[in-house]
Amino acid sequence: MKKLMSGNAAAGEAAVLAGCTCYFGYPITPQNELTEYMAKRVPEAGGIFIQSESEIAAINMVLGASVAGARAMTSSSGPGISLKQEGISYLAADELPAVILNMVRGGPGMGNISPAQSDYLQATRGGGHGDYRTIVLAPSSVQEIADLMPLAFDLAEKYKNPVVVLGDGMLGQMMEPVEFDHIRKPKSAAKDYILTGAKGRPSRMVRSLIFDVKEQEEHNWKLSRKFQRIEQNEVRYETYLLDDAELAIVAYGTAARIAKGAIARLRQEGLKVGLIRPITLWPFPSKIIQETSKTIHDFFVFEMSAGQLIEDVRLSLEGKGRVHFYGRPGGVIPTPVELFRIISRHYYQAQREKKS
Amino acid sequence: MKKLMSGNAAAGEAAVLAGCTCYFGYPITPQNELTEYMAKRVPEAGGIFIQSESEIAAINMVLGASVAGARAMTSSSGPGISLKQEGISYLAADELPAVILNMVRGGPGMGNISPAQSDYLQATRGGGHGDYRTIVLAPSSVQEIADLMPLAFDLAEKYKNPVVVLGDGMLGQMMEPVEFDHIRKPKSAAKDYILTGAKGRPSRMVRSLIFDVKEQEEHNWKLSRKFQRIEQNEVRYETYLLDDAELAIVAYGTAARIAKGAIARLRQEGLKVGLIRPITLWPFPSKIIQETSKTIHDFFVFEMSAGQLIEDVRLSLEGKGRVHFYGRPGGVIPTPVELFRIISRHYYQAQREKKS
Amino acid sequence: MKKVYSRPKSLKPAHFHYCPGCGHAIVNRLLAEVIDEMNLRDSIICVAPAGCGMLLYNYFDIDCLESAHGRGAAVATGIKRVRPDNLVVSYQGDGDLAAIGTAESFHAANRGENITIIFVNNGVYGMTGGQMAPTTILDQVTTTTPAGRVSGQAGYPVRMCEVLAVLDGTSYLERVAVHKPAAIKATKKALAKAFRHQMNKTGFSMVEILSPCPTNWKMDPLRACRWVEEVMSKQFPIGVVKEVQC
Amino acid sequence: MKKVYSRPKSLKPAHFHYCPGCGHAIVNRLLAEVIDEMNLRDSIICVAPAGCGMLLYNYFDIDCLESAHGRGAAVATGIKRVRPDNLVVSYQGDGDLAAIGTAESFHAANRGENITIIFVNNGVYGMTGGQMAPTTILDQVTTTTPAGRVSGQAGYPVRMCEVLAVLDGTSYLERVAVHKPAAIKATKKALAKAFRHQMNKTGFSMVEILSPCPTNWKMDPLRACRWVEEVMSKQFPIGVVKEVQC
Amino acid sequence: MKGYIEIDQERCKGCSFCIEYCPKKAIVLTDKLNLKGYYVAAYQEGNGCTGCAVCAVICPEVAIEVYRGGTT
Amino acid sequence: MKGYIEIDQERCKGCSFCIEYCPKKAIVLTDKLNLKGYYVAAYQEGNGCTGCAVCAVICPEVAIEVYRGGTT
Amino acid sequence: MGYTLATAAMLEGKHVTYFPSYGVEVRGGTANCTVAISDEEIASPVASDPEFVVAMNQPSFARFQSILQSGGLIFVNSSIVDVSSARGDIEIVAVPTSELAERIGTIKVANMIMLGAFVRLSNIISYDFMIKNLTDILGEGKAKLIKLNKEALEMGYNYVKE
Amino acid sequence: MGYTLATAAMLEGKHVTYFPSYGVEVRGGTANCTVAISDEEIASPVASDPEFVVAMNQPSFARFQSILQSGGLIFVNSSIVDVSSARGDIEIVAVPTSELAERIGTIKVANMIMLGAFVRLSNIISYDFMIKNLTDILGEGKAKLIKLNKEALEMGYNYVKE
Ligand SMILES: Cc1ncc(C[n+]2csc(CCOP(=O)(O)OP(=O)(O)O)c2C)c(N)n1
Ligand SMILES: Cc1ncc(C[n+]2csc(CCOP(=O)(O)OP(=O)(O)O)c2C)c(N)n1
Ligand code: SF4
Ligand code: SF4
Ligand code: SF4
Ligand code: SF4
Ligand code: SF4
Ligand code: SF4
Ligand SMILES: [Mg+2]
Ligand SMILES: [Mg+2]
Repeated sequence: MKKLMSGNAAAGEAAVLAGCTCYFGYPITPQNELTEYMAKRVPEAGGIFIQSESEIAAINMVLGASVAGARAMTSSSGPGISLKQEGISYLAADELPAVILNMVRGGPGMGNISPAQSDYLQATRGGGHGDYRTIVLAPSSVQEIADLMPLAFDLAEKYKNPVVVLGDGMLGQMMEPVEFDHIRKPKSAAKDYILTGAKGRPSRMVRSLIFDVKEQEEHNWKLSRKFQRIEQNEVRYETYLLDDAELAIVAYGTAARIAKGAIARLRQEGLKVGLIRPITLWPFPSKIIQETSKTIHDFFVFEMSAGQLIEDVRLSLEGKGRVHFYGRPGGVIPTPVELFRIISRHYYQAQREKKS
Repeated sequence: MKKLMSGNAAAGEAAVLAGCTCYFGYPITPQNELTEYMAKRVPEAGGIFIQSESEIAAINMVLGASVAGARAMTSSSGPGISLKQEGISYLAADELPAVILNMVRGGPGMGNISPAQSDYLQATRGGGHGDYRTIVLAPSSVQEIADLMPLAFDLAEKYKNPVVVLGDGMLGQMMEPVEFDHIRKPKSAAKDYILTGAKGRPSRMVRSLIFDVKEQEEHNWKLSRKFQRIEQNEVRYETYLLDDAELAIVAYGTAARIAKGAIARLRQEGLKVGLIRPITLWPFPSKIIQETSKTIHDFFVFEMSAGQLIEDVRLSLEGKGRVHFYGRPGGVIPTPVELFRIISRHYYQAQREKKS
Repeated sequence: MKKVYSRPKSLKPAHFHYCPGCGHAIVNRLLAEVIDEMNLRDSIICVAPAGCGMLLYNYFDIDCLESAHGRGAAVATGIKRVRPDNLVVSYQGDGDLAAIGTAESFHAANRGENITIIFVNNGVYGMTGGQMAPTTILDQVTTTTPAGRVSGQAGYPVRMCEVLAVLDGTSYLERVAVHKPAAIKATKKALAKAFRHQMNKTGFSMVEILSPCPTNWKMDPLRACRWVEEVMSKQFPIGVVKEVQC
Repeated sequence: MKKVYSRPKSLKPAHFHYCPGCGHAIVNRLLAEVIDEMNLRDSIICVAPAGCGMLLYNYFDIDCLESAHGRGAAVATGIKRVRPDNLVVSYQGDGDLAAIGTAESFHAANRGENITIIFVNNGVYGMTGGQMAPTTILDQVTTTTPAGRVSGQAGYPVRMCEVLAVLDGTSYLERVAVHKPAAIKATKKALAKAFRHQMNKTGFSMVEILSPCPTNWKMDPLRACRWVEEVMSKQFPIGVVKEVQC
Repeated sequence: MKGYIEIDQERCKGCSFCIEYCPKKAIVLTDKLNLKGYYVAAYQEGNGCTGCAVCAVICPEVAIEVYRGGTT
Repeated sequence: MKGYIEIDQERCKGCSFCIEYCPKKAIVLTDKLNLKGYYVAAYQEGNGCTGCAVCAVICPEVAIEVYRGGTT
Repeated sequence: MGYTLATAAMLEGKHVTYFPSYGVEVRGGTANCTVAISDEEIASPVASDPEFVVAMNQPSFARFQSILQSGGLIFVNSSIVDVSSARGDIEIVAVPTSELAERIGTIKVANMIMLGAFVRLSNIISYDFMIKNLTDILGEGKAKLIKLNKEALEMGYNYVKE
Repeated sequence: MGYTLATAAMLEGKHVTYFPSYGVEVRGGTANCTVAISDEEIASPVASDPEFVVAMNQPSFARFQSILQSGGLIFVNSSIVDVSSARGDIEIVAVPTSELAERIGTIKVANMIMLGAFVRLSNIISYDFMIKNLTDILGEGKAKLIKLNKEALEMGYNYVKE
């Protein structure tokens, strides 16, 4: 049965239903509703909620809970996520599962509390130190938040790697009808890497200090083989009205839903525009973009930042096809109408150039 | 007159000679010699040295000193740099000059203390939140460290932006002959943005909270116009034996010097191999790589990581030319001989393919 | 007739954004009065926090820096070391100073930095909507302690003055309040005294101010003031906690 | 003849990496003896720091996690909340616990987490080559205080037990040392007592251990022990600082 | 009259601190909404305001200015 | 003899704590270097070791094992 | 009121988004929210030019009449809102909700009264459906107040009959 | 000793790098360093297969004889190092530096003695140049010890004469 819920609350509810028993977080707008939801919901469900003294403490509590075998998560926004980078690097190095939710706001610095997509590079390139990647999931509706949270925990445990869910202030605070009936608790598979006290088995150590450079290098290659597996198996995306399209918008999250609004109008006017919506920002859906470039020449990157997603689109295209860009950083929520105007301009121009 | 000095000490001496009056840092190998050098040297020179309680405190002390008008710096490695990301984002947002030195070590996580280049993406993509960039300088010898530190401070003040100097454990700890005679104190230009007490002038505020999204967006575009100016004016690189080359190595820092060693051997055997060495990692020298791709088809990316620099090379080439890769993460210091072997293999293969 | 009370000169005309009955507003005004009376407008550099106090740079005609959340003591350290002759003041809330900023506050105090912290203790995270703060009282209901703060889960209210008093670098620590006229007058005196300590380089000074947050306490302004009197000041005793020779 | 002292079973055969006369080595051995005698091998989960103590997971046949520098108390909190029946111990140095880890240590203590911290206070950053620690004594020369620690610049040595004693969440805080046989025996007792406190869920327990670092003190091992006796224990008085009913 | 006050009603947020603490009950809360949407306080002539300034001391919004005394 | 000890000289790092504290002076520092490069301590027969184990209590390297007593 | 409207629309099977006023980090000021109701997917929950505006107090009226699309409807609580300053190209629906509410006996239902009026004139959602499913719409919490709320809805609905 | 050698080479105008042993974060173990001296730029300061090794104690001998290139020279402090386990394809220069040093009266100069021997047999740098510029090489600090050090250098130099 559907409920009208904010993205923040839905994320929390979905996490709990997916077996998340530990939430550690520190308040920051625009994700406070999640922390507050968990303060009530997690203890009800018999789990652990701690409002930590800082974001750094939170990510390290997550690490502790994870190494103890629990499904644990934290959430924050902009500045708070920057503070977690060391901890995320440790989680990746220790090969521990964890889910980190970032309801992105305008930045850099203090910025503001309005929705933005300017933490894309941080999330996809590993804002922390060393060779590692985090899986990055980008929902574009409250329902999709509820759908991706369980997936986030599953992937985190499957690959023993931190997973970032990248939302924004709008997705976090807006309410939409959402239902959770499909979410199942995970069948508890015994984890052979966690610390439980060494009773009846050899003792274990979880660490990322590897003085021997050869060993460390082997560890790095082991990780990067894992990342390659993830790139092969876990790419997710949505395509929308691509078949007959002459221009493909590439956008994720909130920007993608605005793009759909624009496409509706564009189609009314007979402009053949489609959409590629990455759902995993890392691994990035390069293949579909390459595929598409065989039939479509113009790619229109639309994001709520000064230009970050565009790097991955250019890396995917490698010169095949023309990349257009429209960005609105700083917490501005662009309207479908404005996007419609911009795109039609680019569209006709592209047509003219084809002619000549 | 030349002195035999470690890269860490040389960085400190050059900074002091370039007018750096404030050093705030927290110990971490492999950059401790710098902190220790500054503990003695800065007070001697009448400046301020504080061993802060943490890397976070250090970067924020730097921000305070910078807003008060001083040339200030901090240094760290891997995990410590991750912890500074929030502060660096604030420096960029507040448009304050600062120099951050990262003597990179093996990672992720605790990793080890051996030289690595695995913080490239963090440094060049802004590991912090929001739309910003930091200028990134990559020396490849102790002398070049001494040459780039003054430049780092000049660029930081010229563009009112944090500058990262990206070294590694080897550059930090090895000793080489170095001289400082060319370094001049900056002619103190009055700064109209610093806080000195509002005596005899309107009061000033330095802040990055901008609730009005339109204003925040304008601030973001202002910053990105600045970043474009930097991309136009501040690209620095070295080319080595490119003219007749049939294969171009792309490598920076320590990897670049090892590459030169390999090239010497390769040239002896008559293999026409040259080098493009980015000195600014951001702004990245894309132009010269594009130029080169007109005459050279094979680019060999060599870095002491699992593959980070390669992204910028691919972005520069946009499909023109073939990208080869050899990476050694984890603190391994590859030898010229080993690189020589790998490259000759790729070289001959490329030749054969051309034939056929 | 003579004007016996008029708006402090160091305040800009801007209207405060604070909620009705907010202690921050009173503290802002007192700070402005002290700046006027001690002629500090030209020498003071103020560090604003992340918190409801953050917009003070919109209200004060003085040099202001906005700090990252919790780092006020660290940036103030950087400023003061570079400009020892300026009066450097860091204005911070309880979450800012005693949660995320614990280490920075603690070590600036331990170094005996010649800075003054104005510590507005309202027992909650005001700006973010009323979550628990380190200073939240046991059983107090907040948005993150819906059943009241339970020590076993969420710990105990922290008395920062008493903690920092253990450190040799602190020179003046007093706890005051702004819930009634008498307390307000005492608060103003404490601010002036703290500034004198800084001018005499006696070390780290802090004035902790118990301050109503009617909005997040879900009380009308007058009830909030009564709560400060009857409940909060029991947990956080008013008075000088530490003072060295000035 | 009967063997009256043999190597603790909970120690692996590996040789210690510690320098000659290092207090860490003695603390490691005492911890192993207590683990054996209290039969904790199956239930203990130990958190190793960044610091010279970090490699203890190479020496102990128990479950160990390596923490990021300073975050021991936070990760231990995460572990203990998930596994309340395990004995969770965080082993930390003075830089780790009292500098970068200040906030995590402070708030774990204030929450009254049922964890035990073994706090090895050797007055310097050992692992990174002897820089100043928060616990470095005034005038003590380190690589970052070449002229000795000067309070005006670098602050004062921090007495962590006394600071944490102010917090209501702490249940047992004792300062001991490992520079002579008698002190070593007392240290062993203190560790056992702290573990009993944790088992009885009385709250946060910490044993601060004054520990020689001959290498960075630039002293031979015996002189280092004398320095603990004559200088260090004056600044950091030995004894129980706080204990609640167990 | 000994004194009087002026209230900047656009600054007033109706917290009624001044009303509570005025020894002369010379301030009242009105049902007038200002632009911010608050019911504002108003000075009450003739209750014998002494110009003691207690109201100004407690007013969070610095909305009150106080006048006192005879011919100075 | 009341007791005796065995020193694992490859563990010993020559800190000489045991030598300092042995009430019977039954341990001496030798000029023998072990593989780690330390001059190691050695047990001295016939100084009347009592098996008091003080040496073991202070040995940082857990290099000493102690034996004591008659026929138990 | 916005939440109730959105819930009603949801239960009626429409696409709906509810967007609260931003500014948890800004104190003071008045609250507001945006409700989007449609038969297709909703691209953006923020409205640059809404068809309808409901203003329960003066500041909201001042702020939001300006973004209303011309020809749009603005519902105002005429008990406390002075509409003299209104734009010419918009239609004003004045409902003295405060007074009406006092008649029922509690100011709390002012919103429901306005909602009743809104539902009638906007006809985005069905009034009958709303009345029928009021319990689900308001949720267990308010169950006991059903009668009261129904009364309020009707009052508003009827007030704008003619 | 490595530092002195590197300084000498630098003053002689050669390219030189000095790389200290890693492991500030690992306690115990013995110190070591790598010196590269060349007429061209030096690519890497680490030596995978050095031409010369100097081992002042047993552990260093054990560890570094293995990486010495075959035909290479290994200088050992024969006073304390047992070379019985040496590889067959390398040449051993045994200098009883400890004993020699004691003759001069201080163990401190053992390194200088070894350096004298090294300079002679390696002939990478000029002995005469070194003697001439000893003050600059050692730096003000050690100025007063010049005589002593010179003596030590000579002793080592002559010890390996034949
Ligand atoms: C790193 C970081 N984390 C969190 C926040 C969000 N935030 C802003 S203010 C604040 C706390 C405000 O509480 P307090 O310090 O008590 O000040 P008050 O508003 O109560 O006066 C928080 C958590 C932030 N801006 N930056
Ligand atoms: C974030 C971070 N900063 C710095 C370091 C480097 N580091 C490792 S251990 C250590 C301090 C060691 O001192 P202490 O905690 O006193 O332990 P000790 O070695 O003295 O026992 C430091 C600064 C690190 N590993 N991570
Ligand atoms: S929320 Fe509380 S602290 Fe913040 S302005 Fe309102 S009353 Fe003041
Ligand atoms: S450096 Fe000090 S603390 Fe570290 S192992 Fe050596 S003696 Fe022990
Ligand atoms: S000045 Fe005194 S008497 Fe007059 S209104 Fe204010 S409080 Fe009342
Ligand atoms: S105290 Fe100030 S704000 Fe409060 S009611 Fe009186 S005048 Fe208005
Ligand atoms: S057991 Fe006692 S007597 Fe025997 S060697 Fe050890 S310390 Fe000396
Ligand atoms: S105490 Fe242990 S390590 Fe030290 S000398 Fe004696 S045996 Fe050797
Ligand atoms: Mg507060
Ligand atoms: Mg220490």
